[in-house]
Amino acid sequence: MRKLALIASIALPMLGGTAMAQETVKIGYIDPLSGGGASVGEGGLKTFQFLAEELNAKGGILGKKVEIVPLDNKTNPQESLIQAQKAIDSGVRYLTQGNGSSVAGALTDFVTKYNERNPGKEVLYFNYAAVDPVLTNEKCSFYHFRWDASSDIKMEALTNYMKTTPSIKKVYLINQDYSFGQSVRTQARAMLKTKRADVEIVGDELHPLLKITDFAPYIAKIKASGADSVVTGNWGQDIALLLKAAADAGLKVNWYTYYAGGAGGPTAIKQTGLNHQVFQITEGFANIDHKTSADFEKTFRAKVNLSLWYPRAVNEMRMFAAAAEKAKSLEPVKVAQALEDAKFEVFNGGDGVMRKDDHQFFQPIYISSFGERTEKEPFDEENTGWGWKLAAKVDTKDTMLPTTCKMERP
Amino acid sequence: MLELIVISTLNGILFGMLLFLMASGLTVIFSMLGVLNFAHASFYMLGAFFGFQISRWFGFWPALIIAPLLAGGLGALVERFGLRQVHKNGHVAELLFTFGLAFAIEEIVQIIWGKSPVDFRVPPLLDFPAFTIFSTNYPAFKMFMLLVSVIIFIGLLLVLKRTRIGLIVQAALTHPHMVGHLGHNVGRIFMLVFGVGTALAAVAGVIAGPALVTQSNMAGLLGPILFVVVVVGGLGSLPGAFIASLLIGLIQTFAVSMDGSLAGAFGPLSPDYAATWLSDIWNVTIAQIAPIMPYLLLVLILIFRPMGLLGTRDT
Amino acid sequence: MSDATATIAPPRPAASDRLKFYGIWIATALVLLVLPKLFSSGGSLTTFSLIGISIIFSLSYNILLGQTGMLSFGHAVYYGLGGFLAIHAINIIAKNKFAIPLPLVPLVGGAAGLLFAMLLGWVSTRRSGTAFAMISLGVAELVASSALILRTFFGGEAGVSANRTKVLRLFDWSFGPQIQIYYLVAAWTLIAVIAMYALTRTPLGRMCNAVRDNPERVQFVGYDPHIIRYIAFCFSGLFAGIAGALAAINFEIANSAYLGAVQSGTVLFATYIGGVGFFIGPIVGAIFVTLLSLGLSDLTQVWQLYFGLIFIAVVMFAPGGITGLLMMHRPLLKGGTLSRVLPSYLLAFIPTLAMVTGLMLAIETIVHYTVNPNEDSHIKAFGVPFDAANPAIWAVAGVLLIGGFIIARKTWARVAASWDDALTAAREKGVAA
Amino acid sequence: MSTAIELRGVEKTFGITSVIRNVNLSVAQGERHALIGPNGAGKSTLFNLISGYMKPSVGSILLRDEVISGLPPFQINRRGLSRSFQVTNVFAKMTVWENLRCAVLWATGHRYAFWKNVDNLPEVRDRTAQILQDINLVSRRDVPAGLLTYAEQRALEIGITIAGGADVILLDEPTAGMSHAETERAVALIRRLTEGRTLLIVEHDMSVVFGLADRISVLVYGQIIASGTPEEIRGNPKVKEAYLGEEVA
Repeated sequence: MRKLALIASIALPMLGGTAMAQETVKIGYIDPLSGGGASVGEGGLKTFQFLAEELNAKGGILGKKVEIVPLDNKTNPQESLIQAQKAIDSGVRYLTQGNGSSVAGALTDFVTKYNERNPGKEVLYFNYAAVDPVLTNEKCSFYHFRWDASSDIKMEALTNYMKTTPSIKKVYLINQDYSFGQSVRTQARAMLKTKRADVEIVGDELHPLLKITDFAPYIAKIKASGADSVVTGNWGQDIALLLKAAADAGLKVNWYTYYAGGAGGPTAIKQTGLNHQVFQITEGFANIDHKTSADFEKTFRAKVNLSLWYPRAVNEMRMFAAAAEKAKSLEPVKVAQALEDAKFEVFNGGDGVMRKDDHQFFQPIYISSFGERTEKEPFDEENTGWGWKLAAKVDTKDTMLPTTCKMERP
Repeated sequence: MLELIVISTLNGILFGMLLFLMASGLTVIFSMLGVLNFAHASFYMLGAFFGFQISRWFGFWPALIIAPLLAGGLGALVERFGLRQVHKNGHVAELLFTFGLAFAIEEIVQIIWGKSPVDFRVPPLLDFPAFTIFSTNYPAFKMFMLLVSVIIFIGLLLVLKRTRIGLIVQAALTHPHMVGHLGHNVGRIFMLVFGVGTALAAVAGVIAGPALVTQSNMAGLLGPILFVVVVVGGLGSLPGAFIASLLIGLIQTFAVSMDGSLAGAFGPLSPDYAATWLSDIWNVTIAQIAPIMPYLLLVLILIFRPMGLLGTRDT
Repeated sequence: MSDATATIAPPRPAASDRLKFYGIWIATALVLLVLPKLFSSGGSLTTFSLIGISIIFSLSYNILLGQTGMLSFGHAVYYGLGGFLAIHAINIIAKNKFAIPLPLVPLVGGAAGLLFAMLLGWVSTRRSGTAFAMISLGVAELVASSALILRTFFGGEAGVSANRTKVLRLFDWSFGPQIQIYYLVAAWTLIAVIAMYALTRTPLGRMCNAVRDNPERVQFVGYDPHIIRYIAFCFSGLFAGIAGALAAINFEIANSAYLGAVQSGTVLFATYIGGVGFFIGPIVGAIFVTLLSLGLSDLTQVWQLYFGLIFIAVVMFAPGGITGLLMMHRPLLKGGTLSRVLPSYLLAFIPTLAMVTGLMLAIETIVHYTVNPNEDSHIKAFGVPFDAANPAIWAVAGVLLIGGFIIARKTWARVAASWDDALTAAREKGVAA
Repeated sequence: MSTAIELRGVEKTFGITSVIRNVNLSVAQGERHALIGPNGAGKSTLFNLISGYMKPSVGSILLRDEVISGLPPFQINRRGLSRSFQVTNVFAKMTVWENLRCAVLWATGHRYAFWKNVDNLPEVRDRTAQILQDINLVSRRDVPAGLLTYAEQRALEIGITIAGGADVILLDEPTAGMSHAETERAVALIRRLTEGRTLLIVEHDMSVVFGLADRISVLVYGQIIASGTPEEIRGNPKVKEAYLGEEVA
């Protein structure tokens, strides 16, 4: 035990310094930077660092430099909380995170409780990618803001698109067996029922998360069902392997996905040769005909050597700066109040609004397909030569969903 | 329905044979050295990544030969300079050594090839549908996988029955205590067996890499199932491993194709229980629990046949 | 007690020994009490709390590995189930306003760990050795996968959260601030450590050691090794459950990561690196590994690789773990010959350090080229900046690594020789005395 | 005199090899009975069958008229039969004291107790101290068993065997590998410790056998070819032919 004190005295200084007078705005970036999810986390980190540099080039926020503090959460909720505590100790008042709804849930909880217990030292949590609807419904918090469209919003947009696409007749749902996959599946069922009652749902599959190495049996089932479209929320290897198995078996359907554009996804699609059969639902992509975002994409790719995965991160950082300027303060509570109902011209063009009721950002949603490019699609993905092509745009007003959030405000 | 059965059977046998390719090496190593190589699945992964890298440089066919040789050579080195050093500290230390090794290999693979899947493709020569049953294509590469597995299976049998080393290995399988009496070249035999065993796993990796996914978590995904195979088959029993491999391959693929649930069988649960854990059990389909089937099988086997299907000895 | 016994049996501890024994516990308690006064930041309190939890968990694991010789790859199952039950307990207590204060909640976790260990342990402890290890792995996979299926209880991916301040308050302690959680964890750690130490001094504890050393012979002195393993397993589950409950209280959330392979692997690492041969070993290991896993990821991107290499090095060269290495010096210290090995240590330290530095430099340089090939080559690892593109750095890494190894090998031989010398001398002195 | 151990038509086969063939043997209460025979005759297998380490393929084994064949070793031990091993089989990492104490715990009724301090059990201390003195290892009390000399380990082996207070003792070649002087000490030890108990001993050293045993059985190729007093065995032509040869004559 005496040893403990000794070790602690050596080790603790590196675990957290003291909060000093702030010359910079520190944003704690909590995402996996090692282990299985690191490639995604690193990509996000580079995006935020690029955006911070962009802000600093214009003089920072309220004259203060923006600094991104990378914190490795190893995709583990407990670790995220430790890292959040560590960040707060070192003077961070703004946290941003995106990978994993379980992490997001834990962080919202933590931030809310921390702020309750430490009035005057509030911390805000900017969520750029966790799409679990509960975060802006049952579990909504005044200190949590989400820039990505929740999975329900995406489904609302997708079904609005399906409403106008009569060729879709038989739909097969295949999703990962966890909260997100479940919500995709139930929403798809509910929304299709009201919007396109004639569409037949010929299959509804849940498979274990990230455990399947061969999707051939599932493909056999899809084939047997006679589906013409498949809706899936799969991400990571689950989407890559699913598409691969489909191509192997010669399955000819259209794929409506949430995350086919994620890291490794384009490579996998190109490999399968599913030309313009795979669709994704996003708040933006590289080949939108919009001058400023296309220019941004070009510089970003030249600098970071990645395509911009998170247009919403651009929205997040720019709106944060705007809100701080508007509030003339970097006090989190004031920034939060300034963010509420803030209107914003989003990165890819179009109107966006941070709804006060639930702190969910609403923006135009795009449906695009992946395949061979024409001159209208200048950008490819992951050096495959293929790129995303616009299939449909769903306007902001058509994505508005009601919320059950009853927000407690300070 | 028939379509599903045929396809599932084919897929199940294929997966089973792949498992057996690895389980056979694992079993032989266990019988000879008395250590269960926790890093066995990591050599499967190394095989896939070596295969990927070599097929980039020289094409798939050279990779099919060179990658297992490389991985097997690495395996032999691990035995010579790692395991043998640890041996004096007992079996637990040996098992822990291979556990640490599995951890380190995964990290190294992540450092070299990254964490996302690499683009390891089926060679163009085999990139066509072998046949079409009920309008479902069956890829030629999968038939090739099956073929390779069967050839190696037969080759293994021949080596075991016809060669001196094979006879020693067989003796070790039935009488593990006799291994100690092999004489002065025991070290070289251990190295050889470990090398060949890991090379077999690497072969599985090279042929599974393009068909499934080549990613740094592939070892972690397959490893536990592999251990279920050897425990269910009976530790140290080669025929047991064979039966267990096929059994688990078939169970997993067939379970996926079944939609049955308790709710389907006995009607929906009364709404009173809708929000309790009972409803989770009630509504879960067989397909959903397919991946945990091997572990359920493990528990059942342990209750009714603690030594495994064909196992005869305790450890 | 007969007179003969008094002369033959090991002497009962003298009053001064007993005083010393209790003194250590009291001193520990005092240190725990004072610690937050010295380090009061939220981060260090969290760190201490995590260390405490990790100590209980590692010690519970050592009941299996170190004391009964059972290698488990799935100990997190009982930790996790303890955590989940504790979270549910907090929610139920808060909802129904039961008169149960938060400090008692770990008992719920312990009961859960015990119950599931009783349930799952009966089958798995039928086999020992390698088979037991594989079974523990299978059971762990089964439980972890089921956690995602039984959504109502486990809360799916998101897990279940609770608010620890909503239960009955004692002495106006809300248990909101981390400092109060620290004291809660510290108290439970002390209780659990004492209980687990006491367990090693019981007939059961002694028979666990016997089963570890020679399960065959145990059968011929009247004991059923299965029962011994089973009871040990149950105790292990009980304490793991307590640790899990404390973790749940600390984080106010329980999710499937609690039950997972990473958690099981970490406790194995901590226990083994600390040393399974001594009671104190897992405590040292828990402190070491917790600090390492919190600190290392700030210093280098590939901390997990270092983690794995450290573990392999311990398995290969120091099977007794850190404690084993330290305890090796006890006979020398007693014999007064410790000074004989120190010069050779110093001699070996320099080339070994050079070798390790070279290895780290090489790893970091390679990592730079494989992971971030397009970035600036001026990188920083372990707080030291250097230019990964500089051939001089490569040369230095190579020279340090290879040169260090060649020289270090010779010095290690010297260490071994002087060690044997010193030990022999110490033994002779012992005989003379 | 009642019988302590009785074997009725016991056979043991491994696959197609039969190692023990129709063995009938009875050892009376309080008798010192030696089992002799050439290497590979099946003596150790017979011990393994009696002590429950293996199950007989055919036949039954009785301990004081109770069938024990098929019971696990610890059940048989609890019924008062204890055995030693030919290859030393102790708890290598534990001290001599702890080794003996482990062997005493069940018999003193402490079983799986986890609520008692093992150092505070007077009867355990008394009994362990007694055995420690009996096997002359008092000076080696705190040495880990793995570090003892061979003869000391053999003595400890016997100590563990008798510590539980079983009244039927099976000793498997207790003097194997010992020097002449060590053997003499060991025999004296065995004689003293098995006073009033039933002893079944496998031994190669004929001076030990004839000096110690009340009765002798000869096992050849898994069969008992003769049973009787030392004199009877000495004079048995079958034994002479099959085993003892000129050595005794």
